[in-house]
Amino acid sequence: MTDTGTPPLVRLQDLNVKFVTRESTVSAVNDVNLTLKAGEVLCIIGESGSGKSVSMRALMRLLPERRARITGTVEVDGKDVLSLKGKELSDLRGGLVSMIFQEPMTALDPVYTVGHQIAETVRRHEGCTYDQGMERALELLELVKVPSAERRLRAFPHELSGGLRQRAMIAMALSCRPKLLLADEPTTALDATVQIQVLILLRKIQAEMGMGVIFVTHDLGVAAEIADRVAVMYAGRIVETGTVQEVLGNPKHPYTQGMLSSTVHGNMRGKDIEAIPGSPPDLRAMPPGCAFAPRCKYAEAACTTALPPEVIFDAGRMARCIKVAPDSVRQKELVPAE
Amino acid sequence: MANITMSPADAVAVQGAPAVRVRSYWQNVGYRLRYDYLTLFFGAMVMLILLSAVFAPLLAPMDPYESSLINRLKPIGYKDFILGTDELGRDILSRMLYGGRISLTMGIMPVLVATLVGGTLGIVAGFVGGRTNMLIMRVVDVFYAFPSILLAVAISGAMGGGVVNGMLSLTLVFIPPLCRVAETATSQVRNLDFVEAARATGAKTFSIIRVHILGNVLGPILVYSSSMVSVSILLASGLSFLGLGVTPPEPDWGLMLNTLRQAIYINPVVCAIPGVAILITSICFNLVSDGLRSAMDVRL
Amino acid sequence: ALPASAESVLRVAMTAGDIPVTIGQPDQGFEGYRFVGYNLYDTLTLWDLSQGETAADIKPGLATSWDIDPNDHTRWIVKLREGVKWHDGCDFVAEDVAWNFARVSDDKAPQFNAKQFADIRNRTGIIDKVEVIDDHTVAFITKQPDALFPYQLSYWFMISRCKLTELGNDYEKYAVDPSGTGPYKFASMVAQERLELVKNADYWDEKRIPKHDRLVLIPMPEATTRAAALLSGQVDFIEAPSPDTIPRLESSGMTIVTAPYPHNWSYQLNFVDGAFKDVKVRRAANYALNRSEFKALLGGYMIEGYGIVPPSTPYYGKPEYVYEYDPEKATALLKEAGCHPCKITLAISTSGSGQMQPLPMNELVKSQLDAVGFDTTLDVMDWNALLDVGRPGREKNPQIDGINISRALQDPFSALIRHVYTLQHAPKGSNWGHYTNPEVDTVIDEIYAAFDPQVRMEKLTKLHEMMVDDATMLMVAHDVNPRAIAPNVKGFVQAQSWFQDLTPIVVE
Amino acid sequence: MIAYILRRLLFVIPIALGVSIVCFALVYIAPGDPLNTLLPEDASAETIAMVKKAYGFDKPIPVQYFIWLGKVLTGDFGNSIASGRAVTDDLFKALGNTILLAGGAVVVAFSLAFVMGLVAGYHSGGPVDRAVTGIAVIGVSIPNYWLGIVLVIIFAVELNVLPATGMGPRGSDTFNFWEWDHFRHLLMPMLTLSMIPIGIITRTTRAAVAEVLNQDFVETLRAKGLGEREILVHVIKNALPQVLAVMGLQFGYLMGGSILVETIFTWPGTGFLLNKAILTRDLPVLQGTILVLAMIFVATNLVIDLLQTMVDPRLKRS
Amino acid sequence: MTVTEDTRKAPALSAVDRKDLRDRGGERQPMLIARELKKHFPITGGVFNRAVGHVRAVDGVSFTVMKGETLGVVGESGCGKSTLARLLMHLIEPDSGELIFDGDAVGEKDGLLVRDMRRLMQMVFQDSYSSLNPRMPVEDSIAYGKKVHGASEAEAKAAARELLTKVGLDPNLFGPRYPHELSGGQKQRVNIARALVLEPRVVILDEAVSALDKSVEAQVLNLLRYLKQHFNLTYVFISHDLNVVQYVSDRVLVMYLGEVVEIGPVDEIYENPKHPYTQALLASRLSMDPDDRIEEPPLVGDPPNPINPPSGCRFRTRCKHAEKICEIDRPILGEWLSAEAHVTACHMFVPNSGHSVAAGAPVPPTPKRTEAAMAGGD
Ligand SMILES: Nc1ncnc2c1ncn2[C@@H]1O[C@H](COP(=O)(O)OP(=O)(O)OP(=O)(O)O)[C@@H](O)[C@H]1O
Ligand SMILES: Nc1ncnc2c1ncn2[C@@H]1O[C@H](COP(=O)(O)OP(=O)(O)OP(=O)(O)O)[C@@H](O)[C@H]1O
Ligand SMILES: [Mg+2]
Ligand SMILES: [Mg+2]
Repeated sequence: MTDTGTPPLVRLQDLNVKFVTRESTVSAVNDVNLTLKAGEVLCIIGESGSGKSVSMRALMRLLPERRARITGTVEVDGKDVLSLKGKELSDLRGGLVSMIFQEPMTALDPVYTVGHQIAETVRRHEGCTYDQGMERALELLELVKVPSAERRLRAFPHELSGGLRQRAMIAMALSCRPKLLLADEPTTALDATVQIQVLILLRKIQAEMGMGVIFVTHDLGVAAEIADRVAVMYAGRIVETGTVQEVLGNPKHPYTQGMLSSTVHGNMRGKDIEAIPGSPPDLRAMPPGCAFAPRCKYAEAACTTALPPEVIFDAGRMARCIKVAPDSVRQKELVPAE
Repeated sequence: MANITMSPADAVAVQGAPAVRVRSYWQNVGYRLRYDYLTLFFGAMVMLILLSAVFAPLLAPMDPYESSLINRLKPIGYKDFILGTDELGRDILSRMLYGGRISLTMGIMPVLVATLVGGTLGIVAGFVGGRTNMLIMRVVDVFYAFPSILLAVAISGAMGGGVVNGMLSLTLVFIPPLCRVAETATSQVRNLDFVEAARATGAKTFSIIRVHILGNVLGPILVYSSSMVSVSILLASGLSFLGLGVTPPEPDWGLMLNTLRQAIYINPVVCAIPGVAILITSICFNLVSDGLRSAMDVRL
Repeated sequence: ALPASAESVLRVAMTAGDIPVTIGQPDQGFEGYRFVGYNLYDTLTLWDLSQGETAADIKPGLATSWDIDPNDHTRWIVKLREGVKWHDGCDFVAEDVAWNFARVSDDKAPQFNAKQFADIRNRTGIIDKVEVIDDHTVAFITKQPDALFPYQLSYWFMISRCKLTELGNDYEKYAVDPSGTGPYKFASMVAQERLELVKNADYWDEKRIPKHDRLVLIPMPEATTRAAALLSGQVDFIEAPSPDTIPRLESSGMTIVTAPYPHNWSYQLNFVDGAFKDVKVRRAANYALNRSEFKALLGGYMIEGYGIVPPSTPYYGKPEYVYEYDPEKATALLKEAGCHPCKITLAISTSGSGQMQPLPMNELVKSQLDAVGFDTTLDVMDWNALLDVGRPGREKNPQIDGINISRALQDPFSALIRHVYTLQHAPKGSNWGHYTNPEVDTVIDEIYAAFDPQVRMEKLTKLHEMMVDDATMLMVAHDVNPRAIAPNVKGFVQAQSWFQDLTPIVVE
Repeated sequence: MIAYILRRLLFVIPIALGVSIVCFALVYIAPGDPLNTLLPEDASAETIAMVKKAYGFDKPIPVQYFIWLGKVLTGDFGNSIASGRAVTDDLFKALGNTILLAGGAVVVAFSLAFVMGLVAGYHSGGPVDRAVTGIAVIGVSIPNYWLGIVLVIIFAVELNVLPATGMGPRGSDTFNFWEWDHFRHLLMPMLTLSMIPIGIITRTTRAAVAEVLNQDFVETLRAKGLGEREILVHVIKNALPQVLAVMGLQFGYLMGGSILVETIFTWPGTGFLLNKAILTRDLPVLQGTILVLAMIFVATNLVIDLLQTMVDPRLKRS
Repeated sequence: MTVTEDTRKAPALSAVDRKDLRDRGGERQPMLIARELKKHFPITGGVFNRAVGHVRAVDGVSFTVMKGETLGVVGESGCGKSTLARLLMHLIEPDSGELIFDGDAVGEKDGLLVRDMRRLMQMVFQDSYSSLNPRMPVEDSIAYGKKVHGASEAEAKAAARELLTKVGLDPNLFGPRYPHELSGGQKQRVNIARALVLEPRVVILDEAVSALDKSVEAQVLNLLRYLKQHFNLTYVFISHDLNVVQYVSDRVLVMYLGEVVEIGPVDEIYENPKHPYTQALLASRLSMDPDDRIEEPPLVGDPPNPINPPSGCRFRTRCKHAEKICEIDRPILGEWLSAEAHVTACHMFVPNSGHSVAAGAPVPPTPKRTEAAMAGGD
């Protein structure tokens, strides 16, 4: 994973996040390695509870300090995020890195107007007056194509439709021209027609501003629509990475394959869907081997004894499965017989 | 139409071992309480206080009514009077123990009755809605428009002193807020899909309330009413203090506080005992109620 | 604070919950009479409160003399004091007396006031009419001959006709602008909090011109509060400190003054329905009480009650029965009466004017009675409810055998007659338990007809002895009315009366 | 918004009517005759009947109610049976004194409790939280009249630094909040009275702040890089509606609930008036006082309701 | 509904019999006919809290559901899908319109009682969490419906356990659990079991799979397919996921702002959508091919306020074909009663409607975007 030349915008090295409570310890993120180049869009795909959101929050150190144990390296634009203190950290948040959340309804403060919330961010990072902040907020709302932006500036979140709220959220995230945008399932709560609008908007703005984007989703279609590269997460681990074409076109990990095959599309009428059986493991008691093994149709004894290594094919193309190791003779078995 | 490849048996096979230990909601509450040492401690205190009241006849070293004027207003530890004596030379410890019976009854009974009455009214109002709700809640609103102490004093003052009147007035004071809590909880639960689903099976109103509503609103109602116990103890003692609650020579903490007040210059420590008892009891009930609240506030 | 030299102020904490009304007959019981009535107003006959050795008696007030018409024992000729001026400057004349009578008797008169009427009716009810003979003489025609009539006049306050007429007979206005002939003049009032009076330098009785400039009366019903207020220097003079606070007050240098006075903490008994209709049981109860324990309970601040009136009363006499503590005798009497255990119910109150320490005292009574073979139930109620039991008489509550309402015994009628006279059966009068004894009635009739003070005194003494011997009450204690006074307050003499004279007090 | 206010006002009418009925009825369930204290102990039956008539107590109760209501609507609460003074005068003077006392207690309680609750909620779970929660629990558990007595003993009797009773050297009429000599009288009752609200508001604020801090948008605020102080502003504004509601309730309680404390300190307010009216069964005073206090409570709730609507835009209707 | 005890015994596991003894109206009689269903929720306000407006949640919806078929219902959020489902279940009373169940009018004098109808028609809710009683073991939740209709405790329990097996959950393992001890997919299986315990003929699935992960969604969809054949069910399948609807449905109904804009057999709709809204909706589907991205949003703006819907055609504010006529005239859905019909409520498909592209129009001009469309859903 060594990429010479420009340093990566984001580098995660052996990131581990555990939530410790009296009753149990949840291993939410386990040994995650990831890099993101400037201007690149990375999609993290995974089932619910696979640790996508936790990884994103770890990037901004938004996890509850007292309960979350973060280890490993988190570097954004050369800064070691885990060692930042006070002001440095809050300068990073919203300035260098900003974030869009899944539920814009709950992610916006219900008692302040949308305009205020944007202006406040601008003021925080650019030290301007409130009025200048409001002006900028107006520009931003226009940028994200909010109709009648002037009126919406003074609207409260609950007065906006889901799509508009999410656009306001995006405007807020963009307010200080971040280098890195984190988007945690920003379109999941939206209607199909609105979702595509937002996706296209995000893509356009990303291209214009040259931001790096990490985009979390569990919808392969969304990834196909927006991603440059894809990382697939399962039970707190990244099990496969690659460009979007590679991963969606030629999935290597059995889990990725299962995801693809269980996604419904039109021409499957009357046939059963090839669903992945079972459900994900309990993160409080992780199995020692491959976490996917109990649901994997290729699983064998070796899978459950030790953690499979990261098998690296090219720069940025990885799969964590013993069956895809280049030296493995059993590799062709991976293509299941029709 | 015959290509069913997956039989349900397959699905069972892959569901695997249970992911979590099976615990019911109440077991869960119990589990959380088990580790809440503060609550456990104060719970034990409450038990102790209750038991000492229940077994007062066995525990009390002396007759709480027997006076002896030679021994009036003696300090703590005088002769056999562990906590000293009152203005008639009666043993304070014995009176405190017996007094607990009345004070705690005055604290707990009104809340209990109000929980039953107010809870029922609230659940009915919340579930049935419409006109019934209007009728019940408007009446409740009227009583709610009186600050509780004002209402308690006004009713007690109107009906005259006595334990029964005192309890009656406190009950009336607690019915409206409990009714409101029950109504709010019920109308929240009522809108959840599982109640809709129950209606969709054609179930009758009463059956739905009994099976689906009750179990879900009991928690909040109980938490609220447990927090009312200490309020009730305080109000009851206040009434007795004003001469509206318990009548002498019955030992009651509030009343003892009132009568001992005259002697505060002679023996201030002894005069403080009933006050301290009220304070401690109230604190215990409050903290237990808090513990219960946080134990029951489990997001499932 | 004001400079010390400016004026001397006496601040008094009363036990009342509010300022007594200032429109003539005060409310708040005799405390109202004590602090507002006799300070702002005068009565025709006044109480002589200048000494504390013997029980106070009446003396000339606005009337200088009163004489029964020798030919007509229902006609009293009363000479009025001359040269007396109302606080508003008008002269006091005979017409004022007639006008004041209409005020409390004639509901057609513009100055009539229902509450005042109710308040004084028991005293003035006997008057049939008032005749103005000249500017300073009036005649009272009573409905029956009444030798005790001059005592009744001592409760009836004269208010200013000039002032009330000027105010359009509006008593609400008059209340904050009253005018009397008393030793103090009204200065200001904050309802419920304080009444300020200033000295009337032109008072007709020069000896009683106040020796301080200003009198501040503060209602303070809580005994502990009064003590605290005195200790923290907020007042100079407090009424009725509770016995348990007295040691503390004394240790802080306060003076405690006491004096016996016509007060009786006792139970009126039911002579018709229950066990007390038997004189043996009544005597047994009286023998059962160890009155020295009550004294201990009250820190010594009482007089043991063996009679209806305190022993210093002129007509106390020498009753045959002296109910010294004798439990054996009590038990024996009960057995003799065939009432053992003897179930009785006593109605008591939690508080109330003159009730001293009602709860502990009643509890003590119960325990002593029970010790000799009674089985006592205390029926505890609030003061109002007890009055409600007291007023209609025993018929309404036959299950009650005794009521604990302490009565004022200021004059012979109040002290003796009303409790035992057949004509005073409740609800018409105060004979709650319907005591009837033809001998007693005869003596009372003689008293009413005895216009010779000597004879009257003999008869009264006889009546009192008869009442004690027949155990017409369960007698417990006489209050000594302790008062606590700050060290800088001098000159107060406590009279043996419900009423007190504050005018000689000097505030240093 | 104006329609909303009007509607809320409209809702108050039936409540007010109900309250007036309750107030009026309350004193009639009472045993004992209201005229008892008015009349001498040995008043005769005819005297009683005559006075009853003079006070209008001989009419049927519903008729009495309507007569009373009619007068009340014109601001006439009748005259006190005991003192003969107009109830309106006494009542509103007492109300002024109570407002002074309750207002003082409110200021003390609200500011102290809000700050303590805020700090505790912000550090929920920590030692500060525990300390504050402890104080709050004591505040709600202590019998405040008892505390009042203890304070008097300490500060008035033993230390002799504060007056034990009353409202000033010359009574309430001349009370001057800004003069130390007067203000001293206010201190102890105010402190005593503020204990319960301190406890309750602290607890509410703490819970509300902790709850708001758990909401998603706080994460957004952190993600925007706002400092803790700026976040606090958001948290306060969000917690405010809840806290306001409780504060309103507490203010109402203070107005009507100071019976014990006012009695202890002989503070000439409504509680004192009420206590006396109960003991002497002074019907007009009792009815008037209870009615006015209940109406103040209703009004307070109304104002708080409107305030909440103003703070929380989600509550704004049509 | 007179059904003897015997006939309601569950069909054998393997036998898939299209003949249902409960059938009354015959095989050709539609299972369900909804006619002009309307539900307007009042919006209150003003001083007297009177209704100041109405949310026209369902505004004259008519359709048929054939026996044994799956009718898919699609539409944007807030277009009235759930309201429609609740209307069908009579969980809320319609303001007007009628419902005919297997030939019997529901809730009318001489028709089918609502209570009886509820035995024959059941519903699965979207929110798998709130649709189970959190204080009840799931098997009791399932058994409850049975008990309501008079079964004994043991019978009900047995039925519940049998159904748990049928939805793929081991009754010993899962029966005594509480909802919070189940995953989303498992909970939804329980919900389905609960709906089936009364042996209904029709099941309404309101977004029954929307909240699930893709892999779980696939499991549940398979289960639904299996159950449908096993129990001879008719489904009304509500979803906003067009792919899923295409997968499960025989016919599809498209809703917009409380109205039906298009209805027809699934292949017809997906291959040849007529209504501009249906077209836009279908065009918004994401493809799985990263090289085939959508560059222009097929539809802009949000749906208008349902309190004050646009006059005429409700879609006209966002429609690129909107013309004067669309503002004046409300387009009528055509002959909707037959199973094969593919009809749409759009002026462009009504000959001589006045729309320029309708058959019989003088000159067919090129479609133009209107101002309204640009402004979005203000
Ligand atoms: N604050 C926390 N305390 C304890 N456990 C947590 C906390 N936050 C998350 N987790 C656990 O960490 C795991 C990963 O959660 P995460 O939110 O990252 O999942 P996700 O992939 O984002 O899922 P979704 O698609 O549902 O958003 C979950 O099992 C979750 O229960
Ligand atoms: N009880 C109600 N009172 C008032 N309005 C309601 C009520 N229920 C639904 N609505 C409104 O009716 C409209 C349709 O709601 P409905 O829930 O049927 O939509 P939906 O299509 O199911 O949406 P979603 O896809 O979000 O579930 C919405 O505008 C909603 O706000
Ligand atoms: Mg997530
Ligand atoms: Mg819906």
